Amino acid sequence: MNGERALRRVGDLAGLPTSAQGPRNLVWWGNISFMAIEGTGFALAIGACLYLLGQSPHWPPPGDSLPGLGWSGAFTLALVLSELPNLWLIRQVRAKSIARVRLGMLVMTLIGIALIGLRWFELQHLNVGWDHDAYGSTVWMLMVLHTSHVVTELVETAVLTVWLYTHEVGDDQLGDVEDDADYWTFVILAWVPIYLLVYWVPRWL
Amino acid sequence: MSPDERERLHAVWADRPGLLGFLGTVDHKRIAARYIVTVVGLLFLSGMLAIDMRLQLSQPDMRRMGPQQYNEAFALHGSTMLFLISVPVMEAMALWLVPLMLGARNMAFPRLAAFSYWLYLGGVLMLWLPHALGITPDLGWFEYPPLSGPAYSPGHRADIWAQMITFTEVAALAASVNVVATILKMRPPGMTLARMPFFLWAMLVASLMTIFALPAIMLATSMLIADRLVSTQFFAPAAGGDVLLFQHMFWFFGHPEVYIIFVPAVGFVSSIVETFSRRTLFGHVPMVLSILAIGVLAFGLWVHHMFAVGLPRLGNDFYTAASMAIALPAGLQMFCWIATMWSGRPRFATPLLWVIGFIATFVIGGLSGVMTASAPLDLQLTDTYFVVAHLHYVLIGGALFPLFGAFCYWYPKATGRMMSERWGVVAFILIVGGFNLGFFPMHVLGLEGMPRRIYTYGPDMGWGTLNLVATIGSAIAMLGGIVLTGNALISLWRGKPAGADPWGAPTLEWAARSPPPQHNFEEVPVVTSIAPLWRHGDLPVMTGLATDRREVLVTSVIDAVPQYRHHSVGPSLWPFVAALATSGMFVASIFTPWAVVWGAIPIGVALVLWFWPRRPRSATGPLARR
Amino acid sequence: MAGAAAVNGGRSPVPLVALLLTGCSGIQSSLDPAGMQAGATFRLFELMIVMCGVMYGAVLLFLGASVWRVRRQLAAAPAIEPADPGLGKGLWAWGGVIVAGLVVLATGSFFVERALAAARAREALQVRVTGHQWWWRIQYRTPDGRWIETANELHLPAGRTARIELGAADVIHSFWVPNVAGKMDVIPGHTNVIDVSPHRLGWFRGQCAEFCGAQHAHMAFDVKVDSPAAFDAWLAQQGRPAAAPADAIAARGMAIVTGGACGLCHVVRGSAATGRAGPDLTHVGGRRSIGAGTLPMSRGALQGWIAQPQALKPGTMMPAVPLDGADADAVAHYLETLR
Amino acid sequence: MNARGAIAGLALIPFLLAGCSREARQLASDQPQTAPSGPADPRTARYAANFYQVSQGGRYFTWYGCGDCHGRLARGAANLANGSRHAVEALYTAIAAGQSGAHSDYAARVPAEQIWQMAAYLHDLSRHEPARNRRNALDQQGEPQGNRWQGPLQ
Repeated sequence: MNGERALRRVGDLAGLPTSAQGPRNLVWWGNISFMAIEGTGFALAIGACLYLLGQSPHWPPPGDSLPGLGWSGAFTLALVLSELPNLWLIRQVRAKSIARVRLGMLVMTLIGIALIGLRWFELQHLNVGWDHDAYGSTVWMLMVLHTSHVVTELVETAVLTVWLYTHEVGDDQLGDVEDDADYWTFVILAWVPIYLLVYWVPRWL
Repeated sequence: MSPDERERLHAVWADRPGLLGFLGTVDHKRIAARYIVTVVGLLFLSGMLAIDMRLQLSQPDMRRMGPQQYNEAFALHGSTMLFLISVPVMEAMALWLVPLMLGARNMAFPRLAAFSYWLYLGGVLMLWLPHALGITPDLGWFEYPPLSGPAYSPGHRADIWAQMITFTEVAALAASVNVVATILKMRPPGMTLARMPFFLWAMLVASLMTIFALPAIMLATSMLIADRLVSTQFFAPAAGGDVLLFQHMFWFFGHPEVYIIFVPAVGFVSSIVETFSRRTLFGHVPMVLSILAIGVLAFGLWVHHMFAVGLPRLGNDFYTAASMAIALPAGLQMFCWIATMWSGRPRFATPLLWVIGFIATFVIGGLSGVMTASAPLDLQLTDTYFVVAHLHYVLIGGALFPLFGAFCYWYPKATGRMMSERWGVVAFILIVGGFNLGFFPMHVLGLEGMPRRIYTYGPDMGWGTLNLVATIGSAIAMLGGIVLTGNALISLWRGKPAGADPWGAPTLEWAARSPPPQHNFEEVPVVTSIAPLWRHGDLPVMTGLATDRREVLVTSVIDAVPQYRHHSVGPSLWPFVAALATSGMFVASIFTPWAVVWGAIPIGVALVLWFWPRRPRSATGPLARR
Repeated sequence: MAGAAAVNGGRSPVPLVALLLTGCSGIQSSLDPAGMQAGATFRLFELMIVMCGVMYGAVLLFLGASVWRVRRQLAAAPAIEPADPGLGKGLWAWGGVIVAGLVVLATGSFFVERALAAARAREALQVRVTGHQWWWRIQYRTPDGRWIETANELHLPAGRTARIELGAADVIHSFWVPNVAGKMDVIPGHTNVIDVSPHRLGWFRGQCAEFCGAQHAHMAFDVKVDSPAAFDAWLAQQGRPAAAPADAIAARGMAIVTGGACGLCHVVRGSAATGRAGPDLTHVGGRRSIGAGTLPMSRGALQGWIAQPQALKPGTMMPAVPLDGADADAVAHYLETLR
Repeated sequence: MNARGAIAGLALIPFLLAGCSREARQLASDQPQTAPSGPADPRTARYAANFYQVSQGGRYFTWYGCGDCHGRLARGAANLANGSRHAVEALYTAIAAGQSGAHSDYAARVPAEQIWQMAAYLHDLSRHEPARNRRNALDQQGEPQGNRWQGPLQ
């Protein structure tokens, strides 16, 4: 009984499926909401950087050297290219091809590890300390913000990969893989403006 | 549903008994109730701080408190009211009401709801435990650098404040994501967006605003902590930083926050007006448009908190006009509510009294808001008692009065008992009367030059009489608050049994039992009207949700067409553990930056275990168990 | 400003009533303007209070009417989305009234903003004010380009605009003399400028309006609006070094001030006391109050302040200086004679 | 609140208690008027490890122009930052009397409380990271610095 009211049965839901993919899935909306939160965080950090940049006559201030282009270029290239296997992975998820999904996740994990390696060297070549001046602080803020997303994404991918290889895979897990892949795309997209802001805007100014 | 099935359904949704059940519950009603109890306790503490401060100010040159105690009192009062009460209590109301109003069995992400509460509790302890130990933040509810920076705020007081915010904002963001997903994807069949009750619109808008506003404060306080902990230079002008950056980011959050608190209150008022006027809300569409307009406009106004910092005058004119513009949607809402009463048959029970008190009080706050929105006039008003009066009219008159109304309105649903109407009226008169007596004189005090946040003033300033009146008024309002709480507590066992629908209300939550069972509804209600319970005497339902496992119905975003039956996760200790691990990291990060690195590991482990899917071992692939 | 004044005419009685009700002293009140800027904002305030009062009355009237309205027999069943043609029109009309009111207020606000900006163009007296935790350093530029320093007491010539540059030594403060003009924040790393054009002679009071730490409450200053001649005389007098001690007690006081603790933080121009950390004491005896508005000036107050500053203004940077009774009296006497 | 809150709270208490005395900020308490009586002077604890007192000491250090000789980073005549950690009472004596007589009159000129605070500041100095000292100095750049300082608006 629902309270004191008489019920009138007008339909039955038993025939509905018990899972769904993409935007039909409830979890997809949670994932997209967290992207909105973090995207806002990125946008505000970029806004803060632009604000400080606009306040100071020189960016970087005289005496600071520009961040190195080598390792960052390699990182950026690798990151952007990683979208190709990522798109392939999403297609395999839609096709529900378990073996290829497992393989795709393994590849993405390895790519993630490689990217962390590149990022490590990239951070060595920022050529400014975070405590040196506001320019240094801003650069490091943007880098730390993005690196933390790469690390989080890598851990999630790695854990999911291990799980996929050791367990029976159901539709819910395919949904998880898709959310994970979507998130990877988000991490790539977030890097583009940060890369320009950290490495190229100071050179163009 | 057969008795057998019913029993199975109960068993599936029941919590485990004992401590583990307590810690692991994912029942949205239980979680929301914890929020409410915590908030009521904090309201009491925060009110006592207010009374303490009012006594100190009641006459010139009082020596009850020294500057340090007073500064701690207003910092603690403001931070608690804004971060630990106003925003969380609105989330709590959403957590409790949204699934019930949707005819759903639980929130979209039940464990996330539990995590929200535990982390919020961490934030409460983060502020109040150090206070008990004598380490209280003492710089107000917004702590501008450089006063809050490493050089002028030695020690950990400012860190505690900043991390308390991180705690509560993470909790609030998690709750908002939950509410958004639930409202968008778990509406019952037939509840298209056009038929969605206004309250749900309000909660949807408030949650979306939360998602876009709160990252700003988290970023601002994180930068502040970085300045204090690892010597970054964001707010050090001598190293190219800028102290105003903090103010911009704080108010980019701070202004929408006011509406994040107010918009749910608009939802409460609309629900109450509708039920007690015995007609659906007049102007449903304009009302929805008006809160959407508020939601958008609120993000464009933050600079009106900063008129006195010396920004370019052109910007001042723009922000003046934009800030005043928000009076239009708010004014239209007023019209719609009064028009609903005008054209209905109002029954003046306590919830509706609160609405009337709300309108009469909040409009004053709105109009004083128009005054402070004017850049040149604001130069006289900002940082004075005029603003203190304004913000209390807006937050207490505009959000707490509707909340008290909502409390009286949904109390019978939550407890199964009615509150005493007589004592309800007494509390109403004491609170509304005392509040207006206490806070209206502050407008005049501000105009007479009394700045805010001063712990004392000289006898020659001539502010004594009005301050004494303000103190008396606040004490009366506090007394009313105690009557209200006492009424609620006593009614728990002395109140008349309420039945499912004591007010004859139109929305779905009144179709559930009072108090609702853990799974809320046995069958899925079907909605054919904006006022489903007024449309039919009986309730159209759909059967077929599982009774042997936790299942909720997921529908399409616009038209609420059933899409699939979603497995809803059960009780788990991991949200609690994850919140504990997160709290540990936040607390430790005050002392060393390495906490962020090492503290992430237990959090990661807790999250992995939280989300670990339980399925059989693999029979295929290279690692298969053969 | 002209627009706002034209809409509203002269003074409305509303705020005056409030003023009378409370018996406020009015030396620190935005309701009793004594300067061009404060006057312009006050007229805007009057316009606002009248229009907002009317709006509030309208809301209360509508609310009261809907509560007490005699209702015809309505159907017992609740109404779902009834047709409300009359109310629909009312909603539009209400919206129109709000928009019209906001347009008037925004326009008035714009004109006042412009009037405040117009003062910028004029020739002005140059003043620098520095906010310290918890006092004000004040410096005047003389016509011959020197800077003359004083503290916690701002003198302004009537009928002339003073351009005040605001700097912060430590944290954010806010410069506010409500009778003369609105406030302007004093922000480290920024130099804000506020123009004030007082036109009524008399004593007023200013106070820090942005929370700045423990003693935010006692960070006030006196403001004296003088006739231009009196101001020039005052400024010339402020530029002179301190008077030599007139008697033996004052000489003893001077020796303690210059050779003891005082001179490390305070400057008495023309003596060996050259500290820069605290307020300039060269003409302290001529000021109206001490401790940034904490106490009215008197020999007893000076003695108390020197002996027990932390009891009078807990947290102040002024330390307690241990002096015996006779020495304390001598110092107070000496400072009192520094006019 | 509830049982969980209490348990979590209890677990935190010893952790936080250690920090309590360092956080104390007693405005208007009786200020010391005399020099330390020796290593066992009970007032030492009130100053040496207290965040507020150390910070005040740093400000007076700047205000009195100590940086003219010692540098704000204390790398001047006497390289205070890199030295070993001196006892508070030794530092008090050094400030009050001066090693080389440069500030031999400070005992008479600077009130005792401020010497206590500066001694506490110097006591802590070698423990501060240089980056942190620099950050504080940048925040306080506008403050009075010695006799020739004219104000932050130059």
